[in-house]
Amino acid sequence: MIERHLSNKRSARAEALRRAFYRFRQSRLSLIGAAMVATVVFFTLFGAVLAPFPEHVDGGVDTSNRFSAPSLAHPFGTNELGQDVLSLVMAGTPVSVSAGFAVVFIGSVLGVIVGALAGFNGGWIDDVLMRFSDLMLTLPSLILAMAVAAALGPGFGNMIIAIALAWWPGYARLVRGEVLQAREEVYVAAARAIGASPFRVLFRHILPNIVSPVIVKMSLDMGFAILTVAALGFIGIGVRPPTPEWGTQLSIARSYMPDFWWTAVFPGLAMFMAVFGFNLLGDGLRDVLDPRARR
Amino acid sequence: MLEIENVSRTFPARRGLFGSTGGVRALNQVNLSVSKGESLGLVGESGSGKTTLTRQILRLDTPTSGRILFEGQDMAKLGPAALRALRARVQIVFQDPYASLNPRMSVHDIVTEPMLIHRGKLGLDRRQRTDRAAELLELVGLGPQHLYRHPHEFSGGQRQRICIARALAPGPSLLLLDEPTSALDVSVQAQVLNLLIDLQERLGLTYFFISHDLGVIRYICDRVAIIFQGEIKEEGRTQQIFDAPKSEYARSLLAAMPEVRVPD
Amino acid sequence: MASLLEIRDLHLSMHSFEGAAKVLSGVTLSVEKGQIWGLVGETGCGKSLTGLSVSRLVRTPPAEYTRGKILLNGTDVLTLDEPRMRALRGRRIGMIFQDPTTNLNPSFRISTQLIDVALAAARHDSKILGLPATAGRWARRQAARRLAIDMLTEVGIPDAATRVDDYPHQFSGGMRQRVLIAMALVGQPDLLIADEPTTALDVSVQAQILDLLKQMVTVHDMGVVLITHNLGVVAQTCTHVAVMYAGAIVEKGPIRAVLTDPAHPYTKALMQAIPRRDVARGALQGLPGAVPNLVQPPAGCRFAPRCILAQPSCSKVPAEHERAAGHLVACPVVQAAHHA
Amino acid sequence: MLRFIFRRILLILPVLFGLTVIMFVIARVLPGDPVGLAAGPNATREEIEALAREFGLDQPILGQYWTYVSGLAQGDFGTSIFTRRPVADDLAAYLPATLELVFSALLIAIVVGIPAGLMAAIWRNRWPDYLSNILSVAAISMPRFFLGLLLQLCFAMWLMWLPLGGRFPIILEPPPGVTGFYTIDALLAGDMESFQTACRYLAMPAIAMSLSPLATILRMMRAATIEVMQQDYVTTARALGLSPRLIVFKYVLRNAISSSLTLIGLYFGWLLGGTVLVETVFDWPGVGLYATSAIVAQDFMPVVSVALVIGALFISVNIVIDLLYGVINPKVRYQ
Amino acid sequence: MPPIDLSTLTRRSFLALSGAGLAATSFPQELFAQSGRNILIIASGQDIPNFDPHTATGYSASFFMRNTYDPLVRVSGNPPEPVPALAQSWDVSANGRSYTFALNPAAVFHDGTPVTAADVIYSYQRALRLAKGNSWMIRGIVDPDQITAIDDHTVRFDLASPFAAFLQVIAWIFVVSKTTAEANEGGDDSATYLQANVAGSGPFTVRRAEPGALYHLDRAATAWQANGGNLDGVIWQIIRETSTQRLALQRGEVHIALNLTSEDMNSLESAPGVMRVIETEYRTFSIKMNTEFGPMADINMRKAIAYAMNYQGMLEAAGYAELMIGPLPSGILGHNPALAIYRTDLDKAREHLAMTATPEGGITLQMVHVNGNEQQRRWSLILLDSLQALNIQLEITPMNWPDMVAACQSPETFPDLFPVYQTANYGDPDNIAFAAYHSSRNGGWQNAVYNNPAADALIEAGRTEIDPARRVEIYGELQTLLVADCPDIFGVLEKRLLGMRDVVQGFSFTPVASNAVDAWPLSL
Repeated sequence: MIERHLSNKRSARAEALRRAFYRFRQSRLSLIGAAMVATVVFFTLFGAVLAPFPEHVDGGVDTSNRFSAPSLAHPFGTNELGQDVLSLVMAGTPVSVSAGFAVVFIGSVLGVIVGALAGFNGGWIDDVLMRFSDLMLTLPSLILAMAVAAALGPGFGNMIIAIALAWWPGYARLVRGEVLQAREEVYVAAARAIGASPFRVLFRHILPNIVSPVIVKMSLDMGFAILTVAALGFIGIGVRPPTPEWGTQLSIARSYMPDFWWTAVFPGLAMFMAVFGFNLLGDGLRDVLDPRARR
Repeated sequence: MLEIENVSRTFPARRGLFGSTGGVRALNQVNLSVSKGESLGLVGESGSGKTTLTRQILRLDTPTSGRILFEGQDMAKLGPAALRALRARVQIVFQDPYASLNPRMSVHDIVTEPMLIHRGKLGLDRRQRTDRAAELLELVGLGPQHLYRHPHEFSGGQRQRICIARALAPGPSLLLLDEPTSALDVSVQAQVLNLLIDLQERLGLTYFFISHDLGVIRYICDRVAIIFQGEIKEEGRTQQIFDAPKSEYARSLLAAMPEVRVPD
Repeated sequence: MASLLEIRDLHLSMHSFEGAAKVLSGVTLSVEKGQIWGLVGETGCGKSLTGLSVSRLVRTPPAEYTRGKILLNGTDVLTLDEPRMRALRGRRIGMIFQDPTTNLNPSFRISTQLIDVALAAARHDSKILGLPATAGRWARRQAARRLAIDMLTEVGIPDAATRVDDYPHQFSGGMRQRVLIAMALVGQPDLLIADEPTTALDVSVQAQILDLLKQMVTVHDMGVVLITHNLGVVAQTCTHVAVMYAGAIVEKGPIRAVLTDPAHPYTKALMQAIPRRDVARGALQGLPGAVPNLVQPPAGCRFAPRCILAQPSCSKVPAEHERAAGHLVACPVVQAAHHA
Repeated sequence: MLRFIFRRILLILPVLFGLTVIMFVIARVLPGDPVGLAAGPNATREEIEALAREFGLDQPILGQYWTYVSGLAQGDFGTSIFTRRPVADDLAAYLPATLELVFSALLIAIVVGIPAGLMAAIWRNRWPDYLSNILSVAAISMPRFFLGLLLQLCFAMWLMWLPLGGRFPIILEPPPGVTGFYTIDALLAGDMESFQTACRYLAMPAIAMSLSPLATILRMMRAATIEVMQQDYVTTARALGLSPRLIVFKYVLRNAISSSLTLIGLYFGWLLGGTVLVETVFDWPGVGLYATSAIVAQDFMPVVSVALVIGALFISVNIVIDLLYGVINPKVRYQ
Repeated sequence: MPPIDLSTLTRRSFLALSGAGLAATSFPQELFAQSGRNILIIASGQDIPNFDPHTATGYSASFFMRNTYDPLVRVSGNPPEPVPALAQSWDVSANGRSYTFALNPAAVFHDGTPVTAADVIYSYQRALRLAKGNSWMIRGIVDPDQITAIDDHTVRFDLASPFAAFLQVIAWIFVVSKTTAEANEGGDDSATYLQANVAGSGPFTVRRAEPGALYHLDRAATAWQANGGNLDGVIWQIIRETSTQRLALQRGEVHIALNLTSEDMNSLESAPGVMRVIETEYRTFSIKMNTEFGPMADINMRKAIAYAMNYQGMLEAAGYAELMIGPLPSGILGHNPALAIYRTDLDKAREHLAMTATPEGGITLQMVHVNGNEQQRRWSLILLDSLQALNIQLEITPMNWPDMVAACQSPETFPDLFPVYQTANYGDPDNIAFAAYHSSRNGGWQNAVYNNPAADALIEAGRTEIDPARRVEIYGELQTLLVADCPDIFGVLEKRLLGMRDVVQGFSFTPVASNAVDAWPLSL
């Protein structure tokens, strides 16, 4: 009997997956987004390895070959130190993507904890936590991130901390709202009526049902996190050299426009394409996971 | 079995952004008692306090004054452990079968959850719980083939059966039925009502049945209480109230009841 | 003279990713002035779509009318273009929907909404405002406002002259449904389609609204199609009833005839499922099985799979037969029994 | 209504208080040596200590905070250690520039975004909708600074149609200051030439900033319109013979705009906080640049003050939005 | 790719513009014509946050002071020589300790009052009292109590010891109006007043100040100086991006661009209407090493790194520059062009590395550089690249300047490698030698840690010696000593790169603070 149950279980899962995939496939744009994200993920994993001039990624220079225009040897040209721009752009992918992901991950974990605590407990805990996150939302996040990043000094980890610090309140608000809403759901009342502990109600009944909007927000936020990482790099408060990072590359290359436009345009395009991909994918995911918000 | 003594519930005034609303007296000195094995119907229109009363009985909310005794115990005085034990004895079926099942959980998880929570009392292991869930599904007219489906794969009537199976899982003696059929079509309603009658006979359950549909109440309940604006207007044997209502409100309510009878 | 409304063999398909669902298949109904037709059936049987089809409010696509006609005063509305259709809506056909809280625009005063409907109707028939067609804009507005107040008074809104400038949320549910009735009647329609107008209301308010509807039919000399799932409401209000199952009318006729002598097995099952006064505890009869999948409906009688009387002859599309004057039943088995 | 406004304004105070605390804490976390920098490379230790005394930086942190807050209460934003100018003066010089930029960007976003969103909703699932969808996702994905650079590359460097950056030709006197917005001041002075000039300088930065809010407003407007069009009252209006034009432009528009309004309020804050990048690209003399240079110099008074002023502006604009919301949505007004 | 031909582009776009009717107020040339005034526009990346001549620092402030205030003497020419300013002539006593200046009787402040000896004494005393800004140049040399007014227009300085570069440094001590300053004393020695107001006698006054954007100077009505150009005013416009400065120069929106890179200079080579000034200046760039703490305290490690550095790459990345030969800038008094110095030699580098505690490398060194300084970033990367040959990792941290200054306070916080530009404020070897290698400067950014009593002695001897020949000997010894000690990687002498419209006339290059443009002699 158990075996039969299990096969039912599997086929039900597969069916749900098929349905989700069908809905996702409905939108050609989200497929394009998924393909772009797949490319980005590919370069995240292998970008540094596949770079035609890996030594340039590690900070190697070739000062006799500065500012050569795009050619077969250097499809994206070379920069002010003779480094291959294509290699730097490729190797910049893991930096931006992992930084973006770390920001979104830390921000969402913090935000979910705060939002769930606030929404589920209500009362003064809610008041204190939400007033605080409202305050954080009122602060200009980029300036906050800049101030914190400048305070902590340059570096990958510091940059992520600085951005994530300004990132969580959005999740806290979202999660709190969703928790408040879910708390009023009949199935939550039902769970309480069968004697489920608050812990169980929160983790078994409320949180699983608000995962979708959080995942949707995460996928949409990935793009914005990548943008913010690049923005800090652009302002000059980012990673340490020689870490190849798109925003930093763009900020340096800015001085060489318009003559050596390739040094600026390609990192900028890479940034745009990555963010574009994540945003398209996020849109598609929203359609699949959060049909309420379906447009 | 269940005694409701002078229960009142007042919602305090709320200060909103644009001003404040006055306090609302949702329940006013409600007295009711349900004996073992009977079905008490509670009739009222929207906003009359029916749902507030169920929340008091389930201890999802606390009365402002008065007390509720279950099998002689004052529910307000129960500690957390005792309250949990009590939750196994008093179960509820909600109005909207579409909203009262967690969409993320399979039927198996939904039906076994009460057994998991009350495993100390029920003493069922994992396998036994699954088997018991299958039994319960058969009891309510579904089958083990439904165990690993999710709620969205079921029709309204089937969902309400799942809700009933869940309510039965911890072995309750009192079932609160909060308009369990008002979201269903008549043909399905009839099936669910018959299932409820059948279960009552087989399991010796006590029903506290809430509805705005007088026909349904008349069909299923031994006694009826009519609630209006938080107050019990009339209470008595079903037959007696439908034949000779005493209060003005009950009379007007019965008069407005859309009965299927051949027009003159 | 043509009937006020005559629906002939209406077929409607709804396209979705699962395929084309045949949601209406051969609906035939005719409504005269002064009649209140109750259209009953369970969820998904196509009653609302039938009502919306009369006003051509079903989006095409995804919907598609594959066969049939809807004649309003002799004109087939399915052949009309959108502007000409618009001339009928509000003016010839009034509509009321289920939920009075969502059917009024919360952002506008009652007066604005009523006046706009009156002005729209008056564009096609200036007599509605009691003004010559050449009347100025301001005069028309004033007249429309007066008309709005009159209509509100007529549907029983006390102090209509002042309440007309209130917003919807300042009214109770019953009052809002009265406002919606006033709005539907402002263009003096010949036909009123009321789609579950009382489902969201309490029993006592429901009775008042139904009384009002009955009253309006006599005052305004209209035909009404009252869509509901509640046979009690039909019994209380209607002169005629049509019972729908899975996109087709299975039985229809004068209310008395159908209620005293329900012939179709589905009508019978429906009536046996209602906990009436004389039903003993435990004696209700539920209807086993489920509504068929309309993408691939059973050939012939769609009720056959659930029917206790089902016979091989049910595999053909059942034809209607007249059981008594105006009492039509679409069931070959019953027909055979009747004639036998 | 008045009571509501009053209460909302009173509510700003604790928020501002909270903001000062947060910013002060962050400012004090900053390592480094602002005083050492301000004192110059050749300063002796005694001079640095004297300077620290001068700015009260030798006091305990609570004392510093108290000094700052009591100054704020009198409209004194403190003094920049680096420029030694009162921060209030600096803000008065930079804030109008930033606000002019933000309002222009928002204006573009609203004027283009709302009709475009409406159109996309009306032509839902047809090519104008698809086009606007892909363009708006692209616009949201475009880094503002990269867009700014591309605009600069195209219109200032190659085509030379527009100035590279700045706010006004430096050899001309800007129009007499009334509002601090050059465009409005020029109009007030009746100086069309200055107005044109100011617009030319404003064009690229404002467009670079407006793109993302434009796209978001467009999408929001589209979604809201579609949602409103599916409301029961729209069906009723159609069923009673109202013309589509009346339904869309009267009944739908107002309801759809009211749901987009909140977004516009949020975007105002986002734009204000995000001017840094565009100001950097276009050398726009606003608070973003000011804050950046202060952050680099670890001159925390200006940073705290900029954050505070932006926060306060953000709250104020959202109060105004709430009031507008009440005007549009009577339900809110009467509750 | 060939650089874009801007002349044709301009023409084409002009055609497009006139067609579109957009040309109005498009280009500044027209605006200049409109205003009918000769206003020189200088593009610079640096703001002028402080007007006070006795506390302000930075080249932007120097520009401001030079044009709104007067010193006793100015320096001019190449090599720079003292020329009369407020002082129309001066006498030096034989022992080199007493200087007597005769003030120009024509000199007046902007309010019309004449410049007197009392103003000079007040100004020097105030500069030393405040002890900020440029006062370090005369600290310990000028005793505030040993300045005497012989009469209203004669003033005498009695120095504590002879100082060879005295006339060179006093070009940077400006004279404020004593009456105006005292009238606005304000309890802080006029600091608040003078920070935002001018009380000088210079050829220009402030017309408009928009912090962070521009400073507009007008020719003073009282301008008394001789040999002036035709300028009615000068605008110091702040343009942070170098490429923007260059484009503005090409478009004729500015007359002088101060912060151009070598790449900018290359693309300006054939730009019509643009002159390029590429001149050697006493500006050294070197990378300081932490001689007191950490692995760099080992002289062999320092030498290993000095040998490993890719000097050719450094030069290529620098553009218009030459490699330094030893610690002093080439061409300055006493510089030894034949000095034996470090050049890239990996064998020697490994040899020295083998003598350290970590003969196989495998260590990570810390290097900081100024955040946003492009040249320093490039050189850091080149060093990183060079050190890979020694199996040494370099961790580069871009830091904000205040953090870097803070890090200089002790050897423990000072990074292993620290790049420093030193610009000569006066054309004398003492400037670089004292500022960069004297132990009294420890804790400051110019010489955070290096201290060697032998070097100190030589530096002190050099600055108090008047005889040039003897000084050449002393500085020769100092150079040998410093190369042997290897406290720095001696980097490059960057050329001064200025871009200028060809309408600017009367410009002559002086290799000290040439970016603090002296506008008075210029014409348009």
